[in-house]
Amino acid sequence: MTEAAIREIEQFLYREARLLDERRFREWLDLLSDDLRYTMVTRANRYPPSSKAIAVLDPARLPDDETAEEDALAVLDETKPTLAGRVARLETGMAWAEDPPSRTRHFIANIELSPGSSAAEVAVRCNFIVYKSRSETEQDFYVGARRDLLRRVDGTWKIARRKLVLDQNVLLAKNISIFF
Amino acid sequence: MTEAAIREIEQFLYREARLLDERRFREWLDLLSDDLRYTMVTRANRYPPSSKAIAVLDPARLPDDETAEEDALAVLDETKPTLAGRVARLETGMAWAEDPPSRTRHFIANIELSPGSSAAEVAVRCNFIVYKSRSETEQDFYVGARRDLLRRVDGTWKIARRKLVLDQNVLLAKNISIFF
Amino acid sequence: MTEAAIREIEQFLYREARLLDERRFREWLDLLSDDLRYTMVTRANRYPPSSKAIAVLDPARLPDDETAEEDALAVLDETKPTLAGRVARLETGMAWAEDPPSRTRHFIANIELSPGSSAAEVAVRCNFIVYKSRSETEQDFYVGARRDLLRRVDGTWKIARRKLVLDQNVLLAKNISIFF
Amino acid sequence: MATDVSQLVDSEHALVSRRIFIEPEIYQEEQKKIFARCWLFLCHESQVPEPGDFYTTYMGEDPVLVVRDDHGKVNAFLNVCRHRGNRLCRADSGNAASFTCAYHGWTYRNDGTLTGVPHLKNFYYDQLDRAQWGLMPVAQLDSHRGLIFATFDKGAPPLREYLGQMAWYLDVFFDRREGGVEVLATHKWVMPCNWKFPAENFGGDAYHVQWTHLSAITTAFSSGVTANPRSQGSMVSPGNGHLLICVGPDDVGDPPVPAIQAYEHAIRDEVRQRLGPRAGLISPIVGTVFPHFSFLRSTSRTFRVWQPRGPDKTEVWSWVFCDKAAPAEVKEQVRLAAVRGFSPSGTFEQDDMDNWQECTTTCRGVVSRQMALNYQMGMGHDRYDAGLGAWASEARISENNHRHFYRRWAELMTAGSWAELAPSRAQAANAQAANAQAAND
Amino acid sequence: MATDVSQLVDSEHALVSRRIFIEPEIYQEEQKKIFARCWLFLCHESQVPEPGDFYTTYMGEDPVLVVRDDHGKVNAFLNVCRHRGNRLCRADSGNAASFTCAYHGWTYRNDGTLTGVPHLKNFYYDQLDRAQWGLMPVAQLDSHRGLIFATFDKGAPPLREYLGQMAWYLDVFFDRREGGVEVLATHKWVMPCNWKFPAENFGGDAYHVQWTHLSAITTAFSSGVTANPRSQGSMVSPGNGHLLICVGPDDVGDPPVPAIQAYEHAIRDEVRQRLGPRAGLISPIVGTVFPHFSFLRSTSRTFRVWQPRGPDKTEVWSWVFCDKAAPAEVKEQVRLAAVRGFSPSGTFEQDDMDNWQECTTTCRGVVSRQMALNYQMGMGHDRYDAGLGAWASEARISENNHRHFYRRWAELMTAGSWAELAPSRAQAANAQAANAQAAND
Amino acid sequence: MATDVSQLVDSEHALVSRRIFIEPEIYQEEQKKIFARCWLFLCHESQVPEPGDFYTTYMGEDPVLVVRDDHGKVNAFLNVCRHRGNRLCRADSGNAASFTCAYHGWTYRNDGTLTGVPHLKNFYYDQLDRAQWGLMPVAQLDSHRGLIFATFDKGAPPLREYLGQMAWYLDVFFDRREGGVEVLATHKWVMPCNWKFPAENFGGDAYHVQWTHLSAITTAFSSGVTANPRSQGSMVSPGNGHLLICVGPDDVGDPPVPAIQAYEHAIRDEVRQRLGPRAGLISPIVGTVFPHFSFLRSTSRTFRVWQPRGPDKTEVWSWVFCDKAAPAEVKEQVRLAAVRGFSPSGTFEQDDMDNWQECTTTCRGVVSRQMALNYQMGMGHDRYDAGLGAWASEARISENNHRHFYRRWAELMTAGSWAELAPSRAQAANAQAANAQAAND
Ligand code: FES
Ligand code: FES
Ligand code: FES
Ligand SMILES: [Fe+3]
Ligand SMILES: [Fe+3]
Ligand SMILES: [Fe+3]
Repeated sequence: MTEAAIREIEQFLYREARLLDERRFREWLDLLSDDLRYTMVTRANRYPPSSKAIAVLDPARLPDDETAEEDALAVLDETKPTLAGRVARLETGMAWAEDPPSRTRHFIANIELSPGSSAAEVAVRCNFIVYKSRSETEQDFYVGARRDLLRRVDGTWKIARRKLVLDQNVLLAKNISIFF
Repeated sequence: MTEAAIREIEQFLYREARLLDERRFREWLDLLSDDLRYTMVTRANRYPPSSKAIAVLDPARLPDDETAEEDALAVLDETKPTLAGRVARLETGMAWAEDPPSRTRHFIANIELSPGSSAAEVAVRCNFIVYKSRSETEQDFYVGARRDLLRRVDGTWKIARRKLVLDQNVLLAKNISIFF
Repeated sequence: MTEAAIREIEQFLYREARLLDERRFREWLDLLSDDLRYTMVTRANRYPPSSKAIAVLDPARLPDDETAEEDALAVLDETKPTLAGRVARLETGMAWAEDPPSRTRHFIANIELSPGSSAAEVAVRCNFIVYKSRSETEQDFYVGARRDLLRRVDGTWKIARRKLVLDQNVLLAKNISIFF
Repeated sequence: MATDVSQLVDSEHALVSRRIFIEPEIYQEEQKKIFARCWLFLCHESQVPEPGDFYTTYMGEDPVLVVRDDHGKVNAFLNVCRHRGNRLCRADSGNAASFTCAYHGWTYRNDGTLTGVPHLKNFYYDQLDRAQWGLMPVAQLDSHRGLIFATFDKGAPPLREYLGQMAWYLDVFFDRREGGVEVLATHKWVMPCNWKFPAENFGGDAYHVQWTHLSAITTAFSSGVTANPRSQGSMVSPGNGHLLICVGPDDVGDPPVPAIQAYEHAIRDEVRQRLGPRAGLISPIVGTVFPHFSFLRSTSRTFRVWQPRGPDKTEVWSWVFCDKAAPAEVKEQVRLAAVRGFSPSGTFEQDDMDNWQECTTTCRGVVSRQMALNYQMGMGHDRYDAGLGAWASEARISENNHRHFYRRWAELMTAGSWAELAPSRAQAANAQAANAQAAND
Repeated sequence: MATDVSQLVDSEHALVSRRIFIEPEIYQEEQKKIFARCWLFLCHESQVPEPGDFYTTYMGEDPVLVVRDDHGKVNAFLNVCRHRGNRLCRADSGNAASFTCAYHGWTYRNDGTLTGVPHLKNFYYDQLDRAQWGLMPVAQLDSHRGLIFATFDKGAPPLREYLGQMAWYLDVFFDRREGGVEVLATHKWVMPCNWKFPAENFGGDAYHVQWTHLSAITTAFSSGVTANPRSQGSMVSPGNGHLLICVGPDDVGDPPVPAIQAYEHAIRDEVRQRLGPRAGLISPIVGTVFPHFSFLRSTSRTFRVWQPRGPDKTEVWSWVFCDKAAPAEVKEQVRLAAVRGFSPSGTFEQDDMDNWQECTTTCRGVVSRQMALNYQMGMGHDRYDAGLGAWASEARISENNHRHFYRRWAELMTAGSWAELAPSRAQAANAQAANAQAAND
Repeated sequence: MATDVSQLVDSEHALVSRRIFIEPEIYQEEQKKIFARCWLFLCHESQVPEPGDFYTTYMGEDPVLVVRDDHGKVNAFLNVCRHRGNRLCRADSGNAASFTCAYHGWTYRNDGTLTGVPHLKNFYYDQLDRAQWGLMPVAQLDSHRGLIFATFDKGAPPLREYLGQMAWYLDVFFDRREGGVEVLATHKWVMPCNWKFPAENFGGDAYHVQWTHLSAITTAFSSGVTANPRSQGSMVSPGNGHLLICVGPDDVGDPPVPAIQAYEHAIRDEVRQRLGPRAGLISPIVGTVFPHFSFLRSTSRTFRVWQPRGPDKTEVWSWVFCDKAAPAEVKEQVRLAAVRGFSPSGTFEQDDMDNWQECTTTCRGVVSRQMALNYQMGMGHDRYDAGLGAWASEARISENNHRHFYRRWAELMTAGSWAELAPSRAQAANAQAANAQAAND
């Protein structure tokens, strides 16, 4: 990919992150393509095939790899309509986990681009740290990797697929009341 | 803004951050414009107008927005002379909170540029994580957003305004003995 | 350094980081030059010469600076062969501290370039955060600065020197079972 | 423990001391008197279907390894090497013929037998009796409708007796179709609250739905059946501290997803048939098996354990389930409804967690801690219902289940053993008979 | 508690055991005997000026809601829902006619009355007496010069009696001009230290200024009045554990900011006039109302509460204040002086925190913990001064205030109730009279 | 403490209760009965070679300042200001004539004397006796072969008596060549485990090497001598809880680095000569001086203290050492072998830490905690060996050292003082004599 492409995508992602931190959720929804799938998975503790900690009884029972079981570990599995529903819920004034609202800060790092399946698409990898502060002294760090598929629609970028991998087994935060 | 402008500013900010991490405070002071205002605010917990957690009695008593009360939440409100005073204090050998010195590491992320009010100025947004390690086992993460106004003076950039928002209500670190 | 150079190096470093996070250690080893020296040091608590906390008895006993004692504080001091040995150990299926494997995420930030000692070399500074999650609820943040010397060999970059400074005195993680 | 627990639950006035939600000494006592004694849920059989399949979990704070042996028998052991106490198995799940401890290499077969001790002959002089040093099994293990439970207490009554009338209610969730259910997904996370708040909530708190979850209901994440003023139902306590929230047999509490609702409609008669006449009286939608196994059928379909981790910390281990016989598309929709409704990101669950956290943290104040909590809703308005095999509230919303829960909690905390509890169970049976009599009159 | 607290403070030799700064049992006992008993500062009236205005804070570790009702009366309640103990109000401050609990929707009016209980009729059968279940008010609430205090103990003496001679000293800070003061800014942060270290420091530690703060003084962040060898003054204890650091009436302790010093010069006569003749004898600049409300006039103008959060953790809740009648420019300079001097970034405060932290953490060692702390400076060189209405040190720097603080602490920790304390207060009064007599001779 | 410690170690059956690895009360008692009583390692003389050189460390959780005074004498003091308990010196090491406390500026000379008290005359009225308020020294300090030890207990036996027969074994590590050793590097890190697991491991756990470290051995990070079936050796306990893992005199346990092995070969005869005939009998390679000073010669060369930080937390303070007389290249290779083998990144050490952590955390469960640990390997197969001056196992691998360790631990935990321990030490001596007699027969 060209320099300019990386820079353009980078600025798009920074602005997107800022919309979330500024709680401009309706503007954020506008960046999502109508066919979006948006997932976040946690990660399993499994012995790799090489491990000598166990003697496997039935090799057929070994999962191919961690990602084979993604659905079973998804903590977010959303579409644009369900995300819009979450935004609407936040607007009711009764979404208690966000009232008063939490404070988030999104860090988008290690951005790498690769071509998408069509000229209008680009695949983007990045790592993320999302800091959340709430109430008087609560804080959480959500850390992981993200793979986006961006699509150029009418001269602007839309997010067509977002897959987040959260690098935890037991989620250490009490909830996921924010967007990534 | 052009690619080149972002890259130039980015490198300026990285170098600035490094001067702080290397405790080259006098060189850092040289990057500040004489009319600098430098602030850091913490954040309040307030019910938004939409909240159903309370029934407001007197709507006139609602703050316009969080930033309306910034002065009341500032934990740093400095000028170039007061920052120079802080540096001088560190040099006395009697600034106990920094003796032995703490170890800092500044992360400058999500840099976005927008034009300033004149051609010589540029407004820069970024997010920051500042890690502080001290003594044997103390550590703190200071996380938030920053808005800078940079001004080109005699061919070099100077920081004319810096406003830091620290994403905490009760500051979880025991002090702010470092620069941002 | 030119824009393009920074971008090229940046993408090289992001890809390198990703190889580590994806546990593609053999591919990672391929990025190392045969004469690599790879070190990580922790940091001492020392009174600076200006400190009034003590009256020095024998000025000759003062260390020149913290880096003068680097070897004495190194927690990693590796060559390409020893790193390859570490990778081989991980492959035995009996490296218990990594079985099941930990989850890492490398953040490479504040990248600055300067010329190396030859045209084929470039010196690169960056800051790093490496997040490690393991087992059910363990997590650690490794934070510090890194100085790399990259060398262009047969059209690709190789890492010829890597020096990591970890910003802690007592290492707060129980071990260093990962790569940086 | 110096604390006199009997004073902390005032059943007569339905007041409960807040000390039981925060004091470390009471928490430690709970570990011994509740968690080391009761039948605790381990996992579902569909999670260990084949020989060698294992699953690691906890009973209280004790790590436990559930594993199906070569002969197909499911066993559960302390997941602790008998030599120096190392954690034996560090994976969430998998398949193994044997497990080797990472410290000195003792090896245990998947039936718990200690099969390998390096240098047994030359350094142990063959004087270590391996038969004595196999993995420590739980005292009793049994399953009901695929739900595997175990207890550390040999003196505990058998599982069927422990469940009592609760068995039928579990069938409604886990055995309403041939083949029972299977697990579709797993969610684990940490909540900064005492474990009893979620346990009581799932067991009987229909009351909070209309306010805590109003935002999710109005934005169509749920049909909000218990918040619907036209719905029927009752808070039902089948005994031994087990609890259920029930709606009327014709109330619809399924997730508001067309595919799921169509499926439910299609299987309705089959299910009624299988569950028998009681299904025409009542429809349980949420519940808790004492002490900390809860399950949910409306809005989302999950069952979960509230793993205690200290007085103010709980890990939720939650699993999404579905009828095994359901079509794939329904299973996928059930999984999605759970992710979106009851999971760390659940539009329902996240607000619950915030409340339970604040119910717990405010107990830190020494004055607040003296303030008893109010569990008085519907006092005097519940009765034993023979048709339901349970005490039931007159109204569709009540706190009578909470009262049963804390009465049971207090009984266990003050009893020295299951044998000592027996009389009180007998009394309960008598009361039950008397009530049943009255109900029949 | 098994610990015999009376042995921990040796008043005769001015030695204090380090155990009281680190042991969890003693901390818990403090919560009951000190914080659940004494008058504690809540907030300033300028923070809740209008009907409906509320402010949330803590008394010890108990969350408290201060709110001005529709009729203008300020009340304070446990910020805890009476139903299941949820934290009622989660905002720092605001304005409300009523508060609704997020869990089940119980609603309380801003005077604490429980006004709304969903389904009171159909599910509570109108058997819940709402009058019994309003928010739990503090036992007593009163204010002095805009400073709102409350106590959880009905048996505590009235606020004026509790403050006693301290009242005039508070006036010097908070009522020296018509209109009193107003709050300009708020700073909250966490310190890893025991709360008593900052409380004793603000109450009587003029001694540390010349060394801890020398860096800030030499770089012009303060006039460093107490470090100035030409200054006058005395450590003053007006009784009941309250403490003040005072300089001479003509010493200047104001921040080294021209606008502030000009202002001080301009109002000097007016203030002297208002404060009366004692202002000609002494000028208090820092102090502590027992146990944990401190205030400061020199260098910066802040008052703060050292919120206890465990034996080795304290939250500072600090507010910047200024005469209401001061011009805007002076207010802004006062705010800036506080941010720069006494705040988490304060050039003074940051060095204090480092010391208090290390005073606390070194108590962890079992041997270090046996080492008594030395509070002997100026022993035998203080006397009751009738003009000051207080015990006062001869020298301008002394540790007599510390001794008064820990004597009071020990009295409260050993007394079963305020009634038991009464005799010792009577004795104090007698001693005071005797001393006064002696002073007049 | 209510806990009856004597029941926790069953020496007859070689079973140890897991409670001693997790319960806070037992940990606190250990601080008093073990750490405030035993001789504890401070640092090596090469770390404070010149007048004024200081080094800060801990004895248990007590911060300690080791400093060589102007006259060259090494002293050790609580690193705590006598005034208000502030931590005096905050650097890891350095050189100082005097130390000034950051709080009020009290100044102590490097021999502990309180030399400066600001305003001693005008504010203390010269009534503070500075001689009484110098830094608090340890009760006894002594060194052996450059290893500086101290104890807080005046009643403790002298260091040489405390070490007893262990002295020679220390010589093998620290005095095998003229000039002794010097420190090359320092590593400090936190382990989430109880301190006794590493202490027992270094003292006698040759058994784990063949499995825990097999990955490092097969990838050539070590010669893995104890895992080599052809090696000789014995687990050796010279008394008082001190422990050693020994190989045969001709086994090679050096790091697999040519420069080091060549060096070892070159000095072999010189070393044998210096160490005397016992070096022809046995070759100690790892060991622990009771309670928590361990050292290692094979694979890597480090000595370390397992600083206790709570029942489930330990800080490792580890130092790399080498013969002072070794060539620079050998020193560098020794440093590298330690970084790569035994350090936070050590290819050996990291797997140990994982095991010790899991041995500790599984103790949290109340049922697991009741399960006694097994220390039975080689019971009845060890004897007192006069040539070695120690109890020794017949086989080259055994758990007899562990048994000595916990027996000693239990003796100290139950004895009221060193005087009370004396008889048991006498008995030990008698037993030793008797055994020696038997060995000679
Ligand atoms: S601890 Fe498991 S084999 Fe030793
Ligand atoms: S807890 Fe407040 S309404 Fe139930
Ligand atoms: S605490 Fe050290 S001088 Fe006061
Ligand atoms: Fe709920
Ligand atoms: Fe101060
Ligand atoms: Fe080992």
